[in-house]
Amino acid sequence: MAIFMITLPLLGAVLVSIVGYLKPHWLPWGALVPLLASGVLGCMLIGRIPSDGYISYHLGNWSVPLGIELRVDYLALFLMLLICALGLLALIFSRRYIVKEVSAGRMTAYYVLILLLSGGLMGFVASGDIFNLFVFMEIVALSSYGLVAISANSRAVRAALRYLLMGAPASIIILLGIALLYMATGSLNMAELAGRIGQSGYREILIASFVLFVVGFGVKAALFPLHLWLPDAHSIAPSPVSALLSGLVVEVSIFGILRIAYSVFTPHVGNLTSATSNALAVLAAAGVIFGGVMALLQKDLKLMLAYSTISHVGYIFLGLTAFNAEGLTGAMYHMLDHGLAKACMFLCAGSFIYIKGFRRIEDLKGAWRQMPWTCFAFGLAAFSLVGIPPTAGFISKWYLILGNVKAGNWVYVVVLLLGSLLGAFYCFRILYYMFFQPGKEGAWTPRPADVPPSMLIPIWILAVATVFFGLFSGLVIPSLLKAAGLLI
Amino acid sequence: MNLSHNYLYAAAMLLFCIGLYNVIVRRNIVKKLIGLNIMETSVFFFYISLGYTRNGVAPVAGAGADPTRMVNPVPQVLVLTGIIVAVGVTALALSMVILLHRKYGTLDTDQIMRMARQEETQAAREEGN
Amino acid sequence: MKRLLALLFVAALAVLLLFLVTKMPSLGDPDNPARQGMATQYLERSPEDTGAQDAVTAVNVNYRGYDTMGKVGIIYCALMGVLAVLGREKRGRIQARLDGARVAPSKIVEVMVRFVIPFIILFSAYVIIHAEISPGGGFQGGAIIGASMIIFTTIFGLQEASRRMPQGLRVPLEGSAIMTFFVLGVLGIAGGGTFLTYAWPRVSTSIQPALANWLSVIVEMAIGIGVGFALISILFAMMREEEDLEPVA
Amino acid sequence: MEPALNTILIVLLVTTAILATLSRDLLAGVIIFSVYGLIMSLMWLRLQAPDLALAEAAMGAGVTTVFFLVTVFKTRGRDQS
Repeated sequence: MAIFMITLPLLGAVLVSIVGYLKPHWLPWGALVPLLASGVLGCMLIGRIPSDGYISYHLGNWSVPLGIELRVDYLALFLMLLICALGLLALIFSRRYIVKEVSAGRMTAYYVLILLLSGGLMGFVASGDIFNLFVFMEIVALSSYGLVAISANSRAVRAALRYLLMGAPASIIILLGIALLYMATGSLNMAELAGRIGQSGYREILIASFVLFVVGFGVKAALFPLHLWLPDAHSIAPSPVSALLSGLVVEVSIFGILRIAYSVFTPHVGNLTSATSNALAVLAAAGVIFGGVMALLQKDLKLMLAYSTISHVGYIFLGLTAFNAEGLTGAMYHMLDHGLAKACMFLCAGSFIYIKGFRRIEDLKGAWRQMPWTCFAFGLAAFSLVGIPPTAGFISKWYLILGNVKAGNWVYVVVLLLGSLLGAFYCFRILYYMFFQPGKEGAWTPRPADVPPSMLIPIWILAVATVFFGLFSGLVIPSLLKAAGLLI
Repeated sequence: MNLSHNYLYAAAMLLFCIGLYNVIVRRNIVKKLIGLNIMETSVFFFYISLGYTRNGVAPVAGAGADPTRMVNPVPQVLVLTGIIVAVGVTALALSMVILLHRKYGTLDTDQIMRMARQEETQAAREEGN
Repeated sequence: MKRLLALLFVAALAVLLLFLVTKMPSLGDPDNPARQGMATQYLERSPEDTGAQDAVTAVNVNYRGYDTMGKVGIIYCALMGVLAVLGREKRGRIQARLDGARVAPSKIVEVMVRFVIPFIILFSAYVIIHAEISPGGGFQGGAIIGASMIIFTTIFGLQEASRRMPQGLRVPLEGSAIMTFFVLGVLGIAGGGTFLTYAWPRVSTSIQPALANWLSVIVEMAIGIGVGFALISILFAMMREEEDLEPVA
Repeated sequence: MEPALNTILIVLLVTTAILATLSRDLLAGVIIFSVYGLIMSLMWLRLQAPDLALAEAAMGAGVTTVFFLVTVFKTRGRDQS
């Protein structure tokens, strides 16, 4: 069933391109169908995964070293459902919004690329074969390059080209890492690799391969010194695309590192990974602070959100490098929380662009008079991003800090708290502008004239979800803790 | 010594570095992309030499070839993927280059950045008014 | 300055990598870890398992068919990315010329191209269909199909080429490979296996291997067509003159 | 496999890789790059990978070069005018 979750969006992409040729105005509806179908399949999968393990699916009925294996555990399923949900909401939001930024001749490509992106992300997450991981990573990468460039003005294409010129070498580096891993072990299946790495005599090659993986995925996930492409790409892309890139693509790249670090180079292999993980933690901490400070300095709303993504990537990495179940759970839950909250905020930014056509933070003064619904949703998401108690952000940060306390990394605990403080500064500044500052004369109509419901509903679903997952974290956390405990 | 024995690996790594240098240093985008392709082919070269066996034959059965003498087919399959990726990325990047050239009339990254900065300051000034 | 820094960085990297090379298993040794394990199994089993003499094709289409589906997806993604940047042409013929590279084709060239193209397509068909026995396969054949059309386009111009291959033809064919993979995957499940088992429901097990062989030939053909047409569409989009497809905002 | 021939091919590869981006003329660079691809495919043929030699000759050296050439021609015409 997991296989259909992955292949239905891919098939759907092809069918949607034909629909786009024959009946262009069916596009927004047609694109929903495959993602809806795979979402339903994902929900049906929830009960079927044994709580202490994973579903393994052998493609083409070939046994493990010969064929490719899909491996869906709770961590993967959790992310796959998040991908379906965010993809669907972004598509619903796009129907009215996207005509503002994308011309008619590119509309088919837009919907097809979103479907390919979601399919690729799900394939990436579910894969149990390290080369298959690479193949789906490339689908994700190529479709995100295309999506960044889709508005086809000079800024967008510049950002996309920059993204490509950093992303493509990163892919090559990962390919080289796979080559070294294969050279030292002679296998491509993750479970088999984990067994063989312990016995392999080629230590230097294994270390080099791990470093290459971290560098490659680090570029894709915008780890601190490798983040240069992110601010432009995430702020210039159309808002639903920014939501997907910030909320999913970056997270899933981190999940790639998680898979490599925990499932392939298991922590049991000894101090093979400890040196690199220490370095990683330092970079992540630097990223938290750097992203926060830069976000504070921005004047452009979407640029600020993009820098805040860099900061939150740092959080998730700090959870991974704690090397215990709490830290890992915190990281996974923070992926969920950041995905929902950041997507919501980017969609809100899209609403401001849709109504007013601007994106500077200063212009938001007094915005709540005209757009109360958007502003309140933005506020909820901002609370979650900062980590105010009833929201999901609080829970995830709690676990992140707990994990780091358990690991004895007090420095990183301080960094996490400092990052939250910075987050509070840059989020509440906007909220202050929105709610408590008088707007310029005539900038806003005194009576509410918000965006149409097809755009408000996705925003509010996301905003409510951040609160929901904060109040009812018991639904997800135990299974995450269990799955994380298995990996450690 | 091992380095001279593994000379194919060494050559692949050397080509990788040449490609990387070109990607970093060249200002012309097309040259950057040529460097990117050199990097990619060097990694493929590495894969294939890693699959080679001494006195090996191509992994095609029939004509009584001996499976124990054949070279490793797995890296070859993986490289096929890599070639596809290389073509795809190059096509996408070149289409972006064409579009950028339409807007700016140059392929030089520094010039493009300069013109872009001018554009932005102008836009900011207009917004200020 | 920047050059010098980059040179130093790359030189340091080169030294590191060359150091790594000295630690690698020696080249061409049959006892390397990479040569053990699944590689030997593939080589020994593939003729019986898949009926393909060429182990590369066997692994590509059969054992790791899911990867190949991903590859087709990558090419499709690249095509859609190009269309996202440059925009799909309006329906009908495409008006275009290559700036500064206009060569007036002589009669001889035209006749020769007309004469050669069928043979190129024949060769690509050979590369695709004969992939089970000899080197070749869908991707290579697809590239050759693309190359033949590229020759046609450069000589006769984009307008003529887009008349021969209208958008309505290309749109479904670009995605044909993914669709074929999906259909065969579902067939595999119906035939008692898992996704992408090459099987047909309700046939006797004795003819199942031969059937699997035929189905993988069909897959190769679909890959060839899909890749070929995707490359052609990319080329058309790149050669086309600009249209005013600026976005609204 | 005679290492001598391989060494010659490697020297050619490195030379073409360096030359490809050195020349001012983009067209020359692209052509040198396609020569690089063809030498690479020859090298792979010698390493007993005929499938890939075919793929590299068709995709890497063929189709990629055509894409490069289209770009170079399209961008060159504008610079002069």
